[in-house]
Amino acid sequence: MKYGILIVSHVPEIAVGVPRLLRQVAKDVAITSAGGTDENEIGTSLEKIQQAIDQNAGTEILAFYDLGSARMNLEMAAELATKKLRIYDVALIEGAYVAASLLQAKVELPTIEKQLAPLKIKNQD
Amino acid sequence: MKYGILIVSHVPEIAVGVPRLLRQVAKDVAITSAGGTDENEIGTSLEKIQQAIDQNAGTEILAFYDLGSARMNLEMAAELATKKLRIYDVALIEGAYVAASLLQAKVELPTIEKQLAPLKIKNQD
Amino acid sequence: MKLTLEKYLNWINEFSQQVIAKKDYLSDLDSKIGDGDHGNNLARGVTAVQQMLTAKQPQDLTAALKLTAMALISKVGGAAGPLYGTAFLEMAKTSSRTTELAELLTSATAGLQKRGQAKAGDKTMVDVWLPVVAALKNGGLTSAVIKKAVVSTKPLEAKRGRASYLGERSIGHLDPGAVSSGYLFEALLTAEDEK
Amino acid sequence: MKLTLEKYLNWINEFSQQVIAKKDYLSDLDSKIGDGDHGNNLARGVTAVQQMLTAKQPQDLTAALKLTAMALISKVGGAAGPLYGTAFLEMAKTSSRTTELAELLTSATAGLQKRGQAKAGDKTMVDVWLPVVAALKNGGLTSAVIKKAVVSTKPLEAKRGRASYLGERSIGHLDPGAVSSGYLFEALLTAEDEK
Ligand SMILES: Nc1ncnc2c1ncn2[C@@H]1O[C@H](COP(=O)(O)OP(=O)(O)O)[C@@H](O)[C@H]1O
Ligand SMILES: Nc1ncnc2c1ncn2[C@@H]1O[C@H](COP(=O)(O)OP(=O)(O)O)[C@@H](O)[C@H]1O
Ligand SMILES: [Mg+2]
Ligand SMILES: [Mg+2]
Ligand SMILES: [Mg+2]
Ligand SMILES: [Mg+2]
Repeated sequence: MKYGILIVSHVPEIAVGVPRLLRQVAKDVAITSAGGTDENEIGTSLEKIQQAIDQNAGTEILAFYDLGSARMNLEMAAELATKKLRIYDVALIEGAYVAASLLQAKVELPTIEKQLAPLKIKNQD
Repeated sequence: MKYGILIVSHVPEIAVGVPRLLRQVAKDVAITSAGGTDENEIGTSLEKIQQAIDQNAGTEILAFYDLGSARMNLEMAAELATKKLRIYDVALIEGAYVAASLLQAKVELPTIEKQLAPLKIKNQD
Repeated sequence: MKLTLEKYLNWINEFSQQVIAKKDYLSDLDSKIGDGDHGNNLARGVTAVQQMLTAKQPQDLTAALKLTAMALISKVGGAAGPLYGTAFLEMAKTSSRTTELAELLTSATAGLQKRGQAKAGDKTMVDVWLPVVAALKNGGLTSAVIKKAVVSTKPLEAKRGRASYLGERSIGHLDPGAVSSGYLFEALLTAEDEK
Repeated sequence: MKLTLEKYLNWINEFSQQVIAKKDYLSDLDSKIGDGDHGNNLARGVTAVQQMLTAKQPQDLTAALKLTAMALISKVGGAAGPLYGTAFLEMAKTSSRTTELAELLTSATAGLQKRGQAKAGDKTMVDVWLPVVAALKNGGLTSAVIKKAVVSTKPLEAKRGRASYLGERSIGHLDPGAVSSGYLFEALLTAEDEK
């Protein structure tokens, strides 16, 4: 499979819940997630992110995150990973939902990115 | 307490996780949530929403939701409730996070709404 | 046509049977452009409606419509819950003023549109309710009118509901809520015929 | 000044002690304009750094810097992890070319800014790193320079990190990452004095 989806959240429960929402509309899309610190506290863990990348059946990863520090860990993971990561500064749940629905419908990436554009709400300026 | 925050999601885990994220920055703000159907499947439940409104210590509720059908159930709940509900068509996690941080900092509602405005990504046109 | 309690109960029974018979088909339609639960949602809803009506034995049309609305609102779990629920609730309200079917369904459609903000052509159940109401007002609701309305959703691009996330990819599929609304109005015709 | 392995170990030990001593204060600062974990995050980080350095006994500066970076990146859990981690990683990279402290910290600051996209005046740790590097280049890093940089974050409105969500309400509070960075550079001065 070419594209997979990665969800990175500060909270373990969000990292479990968002994939549940997505799988309902995208049963054939590879979706993995990383949530919370190594101790399952609020935060993110580079190691968990790396595992979620490795476990994802996609060879190119569309990544979605909640808060800025998750983005920084995602970037570190991207620099260390062999797979290509694309990080989207869009609303986490809503953006990932759109991407998953469209991947399931076999829509091409440029079109997906066009539909994600209005959902960009982070990392401005 | 005047304002409380209500999170409505299609997924029970998201409804547990988002308040965890918010409470970390807003320990004095009333936050309740409703997630999933009565059977804890993906969907929303008017009854769960009504309970979350009743249990919220706020007398006026700022409500955040994930997908459109959650908004419709929120509206029904608003019509049936005695408390005033304000429904925000913003990114769920990010919008609720901003509102919670600002309520904790005792910022006035008009200012909060101004900061929420750029996060509006739903129910357009 | 005036709606009576008896006619209404026949109508809603017929609709319930249809929904249960077509449950998998409706969910299949929904899996193409949504989350694949519309049939299951509605089947849960109409089952609750039947239980409610049997348990409460409503003595007038208004009570029966209101019970239907409440059962749908609390049991469907998807967008169809507040949508159909609001439609029946508006019919209940209007039924204390008039029992003229065209008027009841006019209120219902207005409620639907207020709840979901969908306009004609947005590829939703509204695309069935609007032409049905128009036909009723002209005294000419037929199976052909209903079928045409349902099929009209196929080439449309969804602007409301989950299917709208698919943008152009929603084109070429029937809207599941339009199909179930088609069953509702076919059930009305069947119930009338039986009388 | 050239950085040596020995000087570096003294420096990082001194910093670790300071962070652990000021853990609660740092978290209190963070609870005003963030999520209240900066002290706990960094304390976890420097504890891991100490364990790593003791376990691995690095034989050169580059290895020591790299181990520090890795421990911070994997154990901090908040924004400070990738930020301090990237800073030390950039120092490690540059240290194979030069051990001139001003150059190492120039690379570190560039890494910080690349990672976090913060500019001068955004009320972040960058507001301490930039003037410290400038002072070092002029051979004049003093405690006064550091304190002034840390205090300069107080009147600023945060533009990056969690504090930025507070908008104007972030004004009037010290930035916790700036304060911890202040400890880092005070520790450098202390380590130099001891030598
Ligand atoms: N905003 C809306 N306005 C009108 N009808 C809508 C709207 N959103 C969804 N629908 C209708 O609801 C149907 C889907 O119902 P269902 O599958 O039960 O809900 P969900 O999408 O929450 O799973 C759609 O096919 C459409 O006809
Ligand atoms: N984008 C950024 N660029 C530079 N520094 C940042 C950025 N985001 C946060 N910081 C720094 O990190 C500090 C907060 O660290 P910490 O509390 O560990 O992270 P978190 O906010 O994830 O809980 C802030 O005080 C600020 O100095
Ligand atoms: Mg559905
Ligand atoms: Mg559904
Ligand atoms: Mg913090
Ligand atoms: Mg944190």
